[in-house]
Amino acid sequence: MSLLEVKNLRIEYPSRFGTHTAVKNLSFNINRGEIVGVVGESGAGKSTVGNAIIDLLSPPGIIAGGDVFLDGDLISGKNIDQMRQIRGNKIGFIFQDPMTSLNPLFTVEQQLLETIHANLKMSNSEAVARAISLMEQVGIPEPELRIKQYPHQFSGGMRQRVVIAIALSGEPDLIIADEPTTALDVSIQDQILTLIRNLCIEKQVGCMLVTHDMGVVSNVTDRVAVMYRGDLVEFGETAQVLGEPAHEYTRSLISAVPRSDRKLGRFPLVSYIEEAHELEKLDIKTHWLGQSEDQREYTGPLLNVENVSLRFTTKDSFFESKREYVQANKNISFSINEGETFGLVGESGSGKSTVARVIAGLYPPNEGKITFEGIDLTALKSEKQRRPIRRQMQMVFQNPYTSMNPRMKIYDIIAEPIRFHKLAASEQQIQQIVFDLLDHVGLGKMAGVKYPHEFSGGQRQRISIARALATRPRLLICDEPTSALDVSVQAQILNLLKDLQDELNLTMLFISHDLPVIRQVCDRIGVMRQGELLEVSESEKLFTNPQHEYSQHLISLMPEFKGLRTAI
Amino acid sequence: ADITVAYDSDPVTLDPHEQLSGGVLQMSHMLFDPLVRFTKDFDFEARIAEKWERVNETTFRFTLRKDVKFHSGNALTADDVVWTFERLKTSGDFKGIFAPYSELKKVDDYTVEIISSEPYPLVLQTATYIFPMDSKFYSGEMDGKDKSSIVKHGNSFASTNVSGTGPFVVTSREQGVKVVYERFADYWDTNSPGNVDKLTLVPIKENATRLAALLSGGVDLINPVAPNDHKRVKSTKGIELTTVSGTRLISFHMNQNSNEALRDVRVRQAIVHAINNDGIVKRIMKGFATTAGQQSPEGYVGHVESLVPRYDLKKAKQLMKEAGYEKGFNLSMMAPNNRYVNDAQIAQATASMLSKIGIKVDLKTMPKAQYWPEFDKCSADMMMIGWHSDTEDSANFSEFLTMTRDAETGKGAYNCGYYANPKVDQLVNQANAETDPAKRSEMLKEVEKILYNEAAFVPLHWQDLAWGAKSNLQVDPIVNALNFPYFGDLVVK
Amino acid sequence: MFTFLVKRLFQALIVMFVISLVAFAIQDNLGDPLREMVGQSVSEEERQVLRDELGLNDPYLTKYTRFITNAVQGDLGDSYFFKRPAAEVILDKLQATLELVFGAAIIIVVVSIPLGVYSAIHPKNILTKVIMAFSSIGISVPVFLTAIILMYIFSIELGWLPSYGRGETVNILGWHSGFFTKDGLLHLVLPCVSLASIMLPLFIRLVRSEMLEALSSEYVKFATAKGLAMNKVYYQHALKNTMLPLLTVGGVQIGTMVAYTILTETVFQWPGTGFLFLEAINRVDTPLITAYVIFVGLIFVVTNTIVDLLYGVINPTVNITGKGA
Amino acid sequence: MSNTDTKMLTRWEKVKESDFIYHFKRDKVAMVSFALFLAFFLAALFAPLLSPTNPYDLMAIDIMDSELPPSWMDEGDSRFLLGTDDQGRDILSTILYGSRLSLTIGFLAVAVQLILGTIIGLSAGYFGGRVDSFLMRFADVQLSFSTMMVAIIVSAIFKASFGAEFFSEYAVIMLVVIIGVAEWPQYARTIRASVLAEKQKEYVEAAQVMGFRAGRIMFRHILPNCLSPILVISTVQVANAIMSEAALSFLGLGLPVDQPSLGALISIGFKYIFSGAWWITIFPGVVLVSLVLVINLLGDWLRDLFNPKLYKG
Ligand SMILES: Nc1ncnc2c1ncn2[C@@H]1O[C@H](COP(=O)(O)OP(=O)(O)OP(=O)(O)O)[C@@H](O)[C@H]1O
Ligand SMILES: Nc1ncnc2c1ncn2[C@@H]1O[C@H](COP(=O)(O)OP(=O)(O)OP(=O)(O)O)[C@@H](O)[C@H]1O
Ligand SMILES: [Mg+2]
Ligand SMILES: [Mg+2]
Repeated sequence: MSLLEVKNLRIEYPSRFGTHTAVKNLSFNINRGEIVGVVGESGAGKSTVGNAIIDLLSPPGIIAGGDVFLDGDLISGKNIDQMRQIRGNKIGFIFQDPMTSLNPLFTVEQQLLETIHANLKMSNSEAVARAISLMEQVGIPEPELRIKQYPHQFSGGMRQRVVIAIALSGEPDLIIADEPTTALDVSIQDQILTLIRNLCIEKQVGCMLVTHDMGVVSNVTDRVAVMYRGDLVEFGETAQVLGEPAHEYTRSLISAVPRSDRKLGRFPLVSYIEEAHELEKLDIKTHWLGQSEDQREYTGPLLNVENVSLRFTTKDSFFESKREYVQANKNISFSINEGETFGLVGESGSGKSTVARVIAGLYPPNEGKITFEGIDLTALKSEKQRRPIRRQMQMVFQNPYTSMNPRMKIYDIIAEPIRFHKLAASEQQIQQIVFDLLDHVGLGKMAGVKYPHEFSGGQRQRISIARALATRPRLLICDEPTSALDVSVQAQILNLLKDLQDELNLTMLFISHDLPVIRQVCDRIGVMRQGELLEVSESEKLFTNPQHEYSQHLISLMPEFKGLRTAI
Repeated sequence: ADITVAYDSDPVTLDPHEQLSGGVLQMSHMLFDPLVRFTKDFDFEARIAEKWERVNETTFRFTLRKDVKFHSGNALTADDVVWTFERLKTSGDFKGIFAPYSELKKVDDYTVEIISSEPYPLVLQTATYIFPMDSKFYSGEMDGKDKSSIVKHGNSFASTNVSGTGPFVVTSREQGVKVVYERFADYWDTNSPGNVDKLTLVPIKENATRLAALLSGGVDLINPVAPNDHKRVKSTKGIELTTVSGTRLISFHMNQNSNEALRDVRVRQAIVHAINNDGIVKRIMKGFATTAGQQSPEGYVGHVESLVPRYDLKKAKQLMKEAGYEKGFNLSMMAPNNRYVNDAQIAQATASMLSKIGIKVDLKTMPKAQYWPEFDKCSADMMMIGWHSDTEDSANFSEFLTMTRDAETGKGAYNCGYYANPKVDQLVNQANAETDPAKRSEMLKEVEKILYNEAAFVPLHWQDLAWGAKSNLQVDPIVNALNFPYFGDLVVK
Repeated sequence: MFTFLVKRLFQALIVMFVISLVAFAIQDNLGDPLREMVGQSVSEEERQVLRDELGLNDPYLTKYTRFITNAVQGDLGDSYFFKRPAAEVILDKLQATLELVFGAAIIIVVVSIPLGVYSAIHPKNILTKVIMAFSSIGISVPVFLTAIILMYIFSIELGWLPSYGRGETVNILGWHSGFFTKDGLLHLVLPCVSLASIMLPLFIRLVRSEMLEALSSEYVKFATAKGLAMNKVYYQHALKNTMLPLLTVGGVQIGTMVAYTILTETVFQWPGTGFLFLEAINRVDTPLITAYVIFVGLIFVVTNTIVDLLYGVINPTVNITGKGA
Repeated sequence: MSNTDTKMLTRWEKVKESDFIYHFKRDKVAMVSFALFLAFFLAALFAPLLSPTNPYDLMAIDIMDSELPPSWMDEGDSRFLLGTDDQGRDILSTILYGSRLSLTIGFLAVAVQLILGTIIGLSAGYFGGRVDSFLMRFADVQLSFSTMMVAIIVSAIFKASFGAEFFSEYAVIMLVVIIGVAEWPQYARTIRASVLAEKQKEYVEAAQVMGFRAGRIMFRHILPNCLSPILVISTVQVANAIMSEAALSFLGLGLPVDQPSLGALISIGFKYIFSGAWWITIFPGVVLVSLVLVINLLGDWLRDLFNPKLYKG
């Protein structure tokens, strides 16, 4: 008997514009000790399936049909109390969005302990010990110290790891992990996947692992399910599915996996498209996006970061000596030339997002100087002086969801900067631009009438990119812009960015953990660890000949995708 | 017996000379005894003074009781009375009452003579304000301050310490919360039927709360009882309503200075005729007031039986027409809304009645704190004023309300009608020097008639007084129109 | 935090200075204090003399300078009516009010939170509709009516509870408390309930609406997925997030209750500050009013400081000292 | 623009604009509440046409008609359907006329509070630092002066500058200003608290990165997310404002006594509670309660509507 058995599951999201069937007649199973990978198009319904299993579909989602069995026990349709027995204890769940999963008002310790107490019988001191050991297992340094902190004091990757620790803390039989490692660097990712793997082997735990990383799929999963538009198009042994994909979609998906071994000009696109209406090829040259009015006179590097340091106060006190700090950036210096893509990689929590935020002007640095086109940003006195530069410099946040106003519709979210900066002549033109942008990130016009929470993780990320492009920036700061995207959509987006770069000399700061992607898009790369910039080098040079010890370590851990090579 | 009494306010001080107000007088009658006091029908009853007689036009002799003890244990003698009189003459509030007198003379230890500079008829009336104080107790210094001084603002010895001759002593006092009175063991009046050992006075401001306290048994006696609640009190078993016709006159002044139309006697008469004060008494006062056609209530020397209210709308309209105001005119009116019983409602009703003869009234009502400054300025064309004669005498009304305003003599100080009639002034002045009651009465009646005919002001009614009490309290014998019940004589069954 | 408090203390002084300035300026519009001190037959001259004595005829600046010099030495003037230092009178009455407010606050907290949470969790339930309907009625029924109805039922008809005053109090270190005697407690019931009744609907609604927001958040979903007991999810995870606006509104309301429980205190003849204030206005007891207003300023500064502090404690992402990240 | 595009636009616009109507049409409670509200509103607006008598016309009232019970009761008079008040005014007419005043004052005063409170609260929360300290201490000063004191101040200022006539003529406006000015701190503090929490969220940072002006970020981004406590307080405040008006009028700082508003009518009625003339307070009371109930229901509905995460079916 399999641990989890899903039969003919059908899930619908009714709305005033009609019912959206997110999952159609889906059946699959997971055995004990097995990791089942779930891959597929962004928005295919992967997260929805996971949520449905523990009966936590976000409203208005409903299970319109089908059954879910856990250990042979029918669990769909159980009441709240019965479900509570299952949640945490039988099924550990990792939501796709780790940033919002943690309650901002409780310390990490409180959130861990309550889970342990709710699911396991143990004394408080045992629970504390367990919590700390879990933190350690998911690779959080100084767990005794960190555990007392609040979620907002953690980096994106660290929060994700906390969520994983919490999900594992109840010793569940089944782990449902929805893209659990998107914000993690390869070494931590490796550590976590190994942890899960070991649990599966030692404790006969089953695991459903949703991911877009084909490398991960090929390395850790036993079986893989491929989803496309709410359907399971293929389900079987990993080697089998990846090696000899039966379905057209799978094949084209695999072909889109970015290569880690050498740099290509553009990303291969997915050739499998069910409905024809998708993308008419956008001609950037003639499109609004390609017509920037920005005139360039300055000849030095577009962006210059000099000796930037920043520390966060984690404990404030009247006395200088009692204050505690986290040094997030130490003496960081680099510059980016116009038209260049600069990559930042490095350990989770090493300060990458902080650098991005400092450049975007969200955090004033403690020390150092940032110049944009020769203008010293740190010396600007008022928001007014800064405003013209704001438009030229955009940022895609690491967490697309929280960076969107929950009360605004997508259309308004994207249209607002265009309107505000008066970048279009008429409301009609704005509308056209918004629709084009939505189209080009693969969402379609009707996405405009929805609110952010109605989208899947990857869809949100794409909205975020569309919004950033809407100001026609010259410098685009991307903090893990494609972490939640399946390879096909990722390719599409990255190609769009590349086109813009070719046409407009768009400059990018690109933060990612996905080394193959980094290799494909970046001209130069900086490697960070513990707040320091360890080395900066030409991208090919870094991959072929890393200088710093840590860089070498990182490169060596890059998960190889062992799919079928012939498809390319 | 132990009883709790709820009033709408508590005495502001324990010094009987600090303020001339109902609350202080109520307190005075419990802690002190006057030389004489009013009976229910405005007669006089012996208290500290055993006997009295008029010696001549200007001299009046009082013989004091010999067995009277102060709370301090000191015995009362003529010296105390003289001391008290001297102190009264220095009291801002009381000196007006004693202005006619030049001296209070000790004849012997138990006899005093009060001497007026002119012949003065109202000696006994004023004697009700002489509450002998314990001169020994109040003499000397405390904390460097004279114990006898009268201080209006700030603390004084007399405002917190008492030694009187009254039936009660104060055992505890928390201002605004409660005062506890206990029976004075050595009270001289051993004939008094009163059997209250301990009386707790609590102020309860809100009418409804006071009533609720009585209904729920929390208190034994309340005053005042709002007219709206009379029915409820009467119909409740075990609770009795006691009413007494009062002597506080509620009236409107018609300002001849600010509104030209009001100078015309026909207009004034029209207004008086237009106002259905019977209706007001019946509907708004629920019958707990006596409709007035003049200043003096029944029992007062100036009261004229025939001067009855004269509501007559037809006549009023006729008069307006005669005066050339057929189309009416505009008039401003002001009234307090927390001073007299149902004051704002009365003003409203009046305004509506006036509109029926074409007078458009712009009415403004306000709390008394704001009203008095307006009244001092006589800001509106018609202003409401209630008056209670301190001497229970007709002349007092005229002195303050209808005599010609005169800053020097202080006459007509509250005359916001600016009504002026030399005849009235003369008659009142004469009456105040006339010691023959019959002649005096004639003069004052004459005054009332003139005022009536000239429609000098708009008389509305005299407010009644009402007490609600548990039936085991025999309230009726101790209450009077003056609103200071003689609690010393209260019998609780 | 120390710096924060020092800063607040300094601000409080400024606040009270401004208040005293304004309070002093409006005094003349409150009416004539003399009227309440003298009988009706006292002449205008006499009154003028008294006015001079009291310094009422001095120009504004003279009066104000005199006041502020004394105030700096801790003397806010004597109440005309109580003939005692105004500050002392206020502190005296404050005890009664604080007990009343404390009682009401307990009722509010104990009732509004469970009801608000319940109605947020079961938005479609009949009971929820009843609660919401009741709270709407509660909002629009004036205290006065509530108080009288309560009084009517519980003291007149049933005779269970006393209808006015504070009852017996015991002196604990100078604090006259009604919380330690049966009589005192009985006297507290009706005033507390009716005072609570004005605020309750607001709080129930606030808890409910904030709770609804919190319940739709991801962390509540995750907390559920962790297998926590639902009560824990509601009463800890969601509720803590609803506390923020609640705390703020609560702070202002408590301040207002301490300052202006006029109606409740009047109806129940509760010897507290609200009643005191109303009486002071009626009697035009200007020194008392000025002292009172300054004092109320202090109450608001203090409660708001506490609220801001607590706010910082509950919400770690907010930095109360106002320093940047 | 091509033809298809313009067609798109209209459809798009329709879809976008009708959200409000769409949800409204599907919510019976909202519709009934709105209908009732509209009824109140129209009744108040057309009071002179609807009411049997003009209660503000002193000519038309007679003290001898006072305190008559509703017409169906024993002593009732057929002229006065719901009875009369202490002055002999027809209760029904007075309710209609009084609602007019009360509604105007209630809504406008709350609007003033809301606007002041929102601007001040948003600025304090968003800018923080000195601006925050200044505005919040200003709020403390304001709180120290009860509505009554504010009324005294405002009326003194206006009397001094425009004369007493002006005051009584523009009493309604004065009341709106007074009640509005007196109670904004409640909003300001609540909004500030919400802003402090919202400000930390990434969407605000995102808006900053977009280069939006502070005003835009405050009003368009942060404010909608602070809406739920604002709506709750507002619905409560309308009732409060209506009763405050009555209290102020009693102090002589509001409407003239002979033009009772709904609140004043209820307050008058209190005096008659023990005497049995319940209709003076109960009928206007019922009107006020149902009005507030309706406002609350609409407020709840709006709050839910503005929260896109709540599924509205
Ligand atoms: N609350 C919601 N309301 C309406 N539609 C929703 C809601 N949540 C998800 N959807 C829709 O359901 C579909 C499936 O979403 P789901 O989150 O399961 O995708 P996914 O496969 O996890 O995608 P991703 O890889 O991008 O996370 C998407 O098209 C999404 O727009
Ligand atoms: N607001 C904050 N308060 C305190 N510490 C913070 C705060 N924000 C970030 N940090 C700390 O600063 C360090 C760097 O964080 P940052 O978000 O820049 O990491 P990162 O490189 O982006 O990591 P990841 O890849 O996991 O997103 C981390 O140790 C984090 O805990
Ligand atoms: Mg997903
Ligand atoms: Mg990061």
